[in-house]
Amino acid sequence: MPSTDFAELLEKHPPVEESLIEILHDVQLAHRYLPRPALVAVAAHCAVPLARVMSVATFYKAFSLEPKGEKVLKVCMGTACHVKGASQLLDEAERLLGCKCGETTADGRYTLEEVNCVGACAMAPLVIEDEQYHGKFKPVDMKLLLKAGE
Amino acid sequence: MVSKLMHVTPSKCTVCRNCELACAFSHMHGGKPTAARIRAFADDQQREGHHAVVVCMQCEEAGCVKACPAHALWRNPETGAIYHVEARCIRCQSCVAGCPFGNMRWEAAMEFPTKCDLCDGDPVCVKFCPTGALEHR
Amino acid sequence: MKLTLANIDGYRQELVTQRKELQSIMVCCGTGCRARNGLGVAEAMGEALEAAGLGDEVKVELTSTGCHGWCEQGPIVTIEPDGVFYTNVKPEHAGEIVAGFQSGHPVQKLLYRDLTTRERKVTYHEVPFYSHQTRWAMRNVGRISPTEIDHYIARDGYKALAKVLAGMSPAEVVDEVAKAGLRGRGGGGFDAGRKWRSAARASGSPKYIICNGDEGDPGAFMDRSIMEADPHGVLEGMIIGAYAIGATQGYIYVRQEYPLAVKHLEQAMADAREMGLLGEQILGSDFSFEIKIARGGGAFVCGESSALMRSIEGKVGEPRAKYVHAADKGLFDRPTVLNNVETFICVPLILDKGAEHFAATGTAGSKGTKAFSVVGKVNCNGLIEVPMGTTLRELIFDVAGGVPKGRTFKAVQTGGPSGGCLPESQLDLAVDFDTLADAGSMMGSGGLIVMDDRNCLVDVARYFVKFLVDESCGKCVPCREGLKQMLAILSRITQGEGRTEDLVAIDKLCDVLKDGSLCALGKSAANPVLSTLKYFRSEYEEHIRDGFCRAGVCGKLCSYHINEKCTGCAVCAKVCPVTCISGEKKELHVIDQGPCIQCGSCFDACRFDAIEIRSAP
Amino acid sequence: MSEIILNGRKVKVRKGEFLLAVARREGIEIPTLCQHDAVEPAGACRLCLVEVTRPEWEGWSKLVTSCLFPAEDGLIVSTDSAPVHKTRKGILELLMARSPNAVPVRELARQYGIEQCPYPVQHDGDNCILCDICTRVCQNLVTGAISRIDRGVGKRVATPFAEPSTDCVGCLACAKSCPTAAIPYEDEGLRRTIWGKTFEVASCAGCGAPTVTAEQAAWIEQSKGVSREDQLVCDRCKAQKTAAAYQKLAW
Repeated sequence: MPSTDFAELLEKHPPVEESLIEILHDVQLAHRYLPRPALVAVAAHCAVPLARVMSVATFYKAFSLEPKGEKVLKVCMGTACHVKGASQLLDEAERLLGCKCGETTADGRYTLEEVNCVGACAMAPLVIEDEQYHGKFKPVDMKLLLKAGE
Repeated sequence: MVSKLMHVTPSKCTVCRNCELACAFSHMHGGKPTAARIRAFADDQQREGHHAVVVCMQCEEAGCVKACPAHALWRNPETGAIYHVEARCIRCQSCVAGCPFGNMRWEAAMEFPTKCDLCDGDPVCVKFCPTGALEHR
Repeated sequence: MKLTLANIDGYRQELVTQRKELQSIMVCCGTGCRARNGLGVAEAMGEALEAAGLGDEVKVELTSTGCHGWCEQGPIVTIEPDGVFYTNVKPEHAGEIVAGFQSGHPVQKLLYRDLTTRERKVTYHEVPFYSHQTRWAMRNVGRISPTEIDHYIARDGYKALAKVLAGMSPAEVVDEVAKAGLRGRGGGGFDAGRKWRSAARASGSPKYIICNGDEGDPGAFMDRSIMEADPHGVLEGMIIGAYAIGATQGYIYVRQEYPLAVKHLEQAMADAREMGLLGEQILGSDFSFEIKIARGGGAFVCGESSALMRSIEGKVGEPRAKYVHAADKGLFDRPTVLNNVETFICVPLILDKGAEHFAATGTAGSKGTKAFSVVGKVNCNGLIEVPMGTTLRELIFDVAGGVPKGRTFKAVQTGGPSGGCLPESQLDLAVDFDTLADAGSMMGSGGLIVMDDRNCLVDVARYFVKFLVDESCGKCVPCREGLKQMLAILSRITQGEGRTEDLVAIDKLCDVLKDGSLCALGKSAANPVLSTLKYFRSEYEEHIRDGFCRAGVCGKLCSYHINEKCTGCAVCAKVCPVTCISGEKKELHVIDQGPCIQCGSCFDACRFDAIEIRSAP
Repeated sequence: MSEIILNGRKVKVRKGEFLLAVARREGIEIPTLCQHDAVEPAGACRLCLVEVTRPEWEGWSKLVTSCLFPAEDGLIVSTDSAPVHKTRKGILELLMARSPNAVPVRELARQYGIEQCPYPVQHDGDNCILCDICTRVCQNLVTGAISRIDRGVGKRVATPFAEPSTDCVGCLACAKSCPTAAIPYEDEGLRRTIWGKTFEVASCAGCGAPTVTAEQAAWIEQSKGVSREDQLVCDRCKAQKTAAAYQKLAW
């Protein structure tokens, strides 16, 4: 990916360390992960060493250094979801997708993640496919959801 | 700077190396003259009065201080000596590289730089110099 | 148009007069209702209104609101000013709603049905979930469109700001907040007035004011609801705070998991700027103040104020020791005040109605109201705002309708990962900053997660420790290494490999965490474990001694069986994700233990008590 | 000048001075693993905990990290009370489980009477205790080639992508300030390898002895304004040159 792709994203932010996280958010939104040239470009733009960008990019869960699958399936692990059986949902998703939480399926279709509460606790337990929230989810619904995605 | 400085008079030096020994003993280097923070150099042709003693001049704008990234070199305003603070040192050797006169020494065995600290204002080397080639005034 | 101290009251009067004649059909488009097609409902309502061709004589406005905080009933449609309250609305209901609106006969089937009397309730004033509440922080939540600044202004918005700028000195504002007894609603409960006073007195400039909208506690979502539904309220509180302490720059730190909150806040800021309520010379006065939004990065520890400030600075969110207060050295080492969303939104109320009014509600040490997110095993999952000092029992049983499906209450977890689990015997405790702490828990930011007999408390303790292991920043030894060891021990117990001496080891680890950790995350990490050990010790012992999880949660310590009560309805077989339940229709069904994954779906689905939890074979 | 009571003794302090510095000046030993005078204190290892009490708040006492706690008039400080000892011991047990081979950890564990670690010990665990000295040194004082990656239990120190870093100048400051010798490096003659990157050490123009890496010399020149040529000669040869200059001056 040519670094010029990031020029537009970078321009919107003043070249100071304070912008670092905001820029990474923008890159993550645009590319769904943080490509390596972007990290290098951000370091140069904010005038901080690459190592510092790396520690920020790996500290915050919002950022990913690996490309994600076509769809991201998140199982909410908030407390309300947990007491209503979220871990069973995660087990079921792992079983059906054949990959562990945090991984991407071999065919690259799904990345399975857990999220620590999205604040929709009144609809617990919750599964989020890309931006779509599915509330009051049951283990048996997982099969249908994944089938609908095919 | 009102503090006293080291003065070397080469014509008086006999390369007896008492200064090196005194320094090495007083700075706990087990008396190894090679570890001394002061060095006497004999003239190539062994001509009397042509020898030289090299010791830190506690420069106003010191290369060692400039090069040190950790601010581990600090000048005592009373004695005018630049001290090396062990606890602040990160052992990167920048000071050794930074001193253009060779007065910042690297103690390889201890992985540590050493330098003349004017013995807190009363240099031992001066006291042991039999000819007055070294003066602190 | 630019508002000034001279014209704002007139402008508001005009709005109020205009809106008086107006009927508003309000569709909730908060995060929860969107998940259930709230946007589709809003669109269908628009079409239905157009199709109905209401004449000029009826003035109607269709608008969307932010989150009401009762998402499980969503999408919610309300009709103001009467307060007609429709729940579970689908796009196809739009025509009926408009017809009902025209005829004055509400659509019965969409009205909320009371849990006990089974009666339909027409307006939300009659619904117990709302009628028991005192909504101060959530005064505008669900009542206005968050993207219409005029809606906010018409409901006395920016009135307090005008009052402050027209006739109060910064010190007077601080005094008023102090007199109200406002304490930080984010969990710490620190006196806001005191914080403001120290920052006002601190030397150093510029000064900063930060709104903490990180809301990391899993199970709590009042701040999301407020930011989404009443963003101007948050802004107004911050602007007043900035004036009081002399700040020129503010930040709102919002979780990136809350994109709608960011959107609404951004819109609100742009509108406020446009009207002279934010930016240079606010309301024509000498006071100038700007706000920026900083998105969080998905790190629970950034809810901790010093970590949050590092995050705004573009750094890794590692906390610092707080021996020097943020009021003296906070963001960029400058004097800083940090309060959370719910605290800031109380500020305009205090300045508008007066400190005495605010302080008259609540308890001796905790003034005003508090929003709680009552979720889990209760009938009404949602946000409930009540006066401080309301008991847990009132909250869970009177307002939230108690535990569903006839199951029994087991515990309530309060205060998020820093809080604890309290049993039935503690339900008469009044909820405020101090009482719960004495019982081994804390009020925290107001999450109340209710659990019934199908929840395993050892598993819950393990859940919180696992959560904290994931979220620990890893800077200090007790938290990073201690939680790792704690998780190993608890996992062992839930897998049937627990040893009696494990409980002693847990106690010891809890001490190291409490006394040795750097920040509140580690210091309070022991609470969920200690409180479950204190109140539910027998459950730990049962796991260790008998290898049995009676709640049927720890998969290796339980098995599911069908007894003779089975009617052969086959509901269990339908919900089984691994299809391991078989049996002829109307005959006794059987669970094949081999493929069974102990998910418990069958147990929860069975209406005949025919499924039993026994120890693992 | 203010006064505190340190282990029962009245001690004069400057307001705001950190308790650890005061104690050390008074000859009182407080264990630390993450403290280095060259960098700001971090409060990460938690071993320097001491107990502070304020007489005016009766019965109030608290464990605080002495490396970060500013001295205040009237403060009563105890550097080795029972709670202090107990918590330090608890922390050391955790460190023993993580890095049983780290010499200072073992030494302190012995001092605090730990005979057997109560947790499963990672015998092959690395010596890094995440004290953060190396990254603070590199980030704040040198070029920022290394940083802490990830968070929580997965936290570790590395160069970007765990590859040889373009920022690293091979000064070895990280490895040499590490209290547990957890950063491996090779430094033999004119070759030096650290963080997967091999450097050539410039040889002295006079005698061929190793001096500093060309990368470090360039960095010192650029950031500190010290000429590169002076750096690439060993101290002995530089001294000899100085001697020659003296001799020339004298005649």
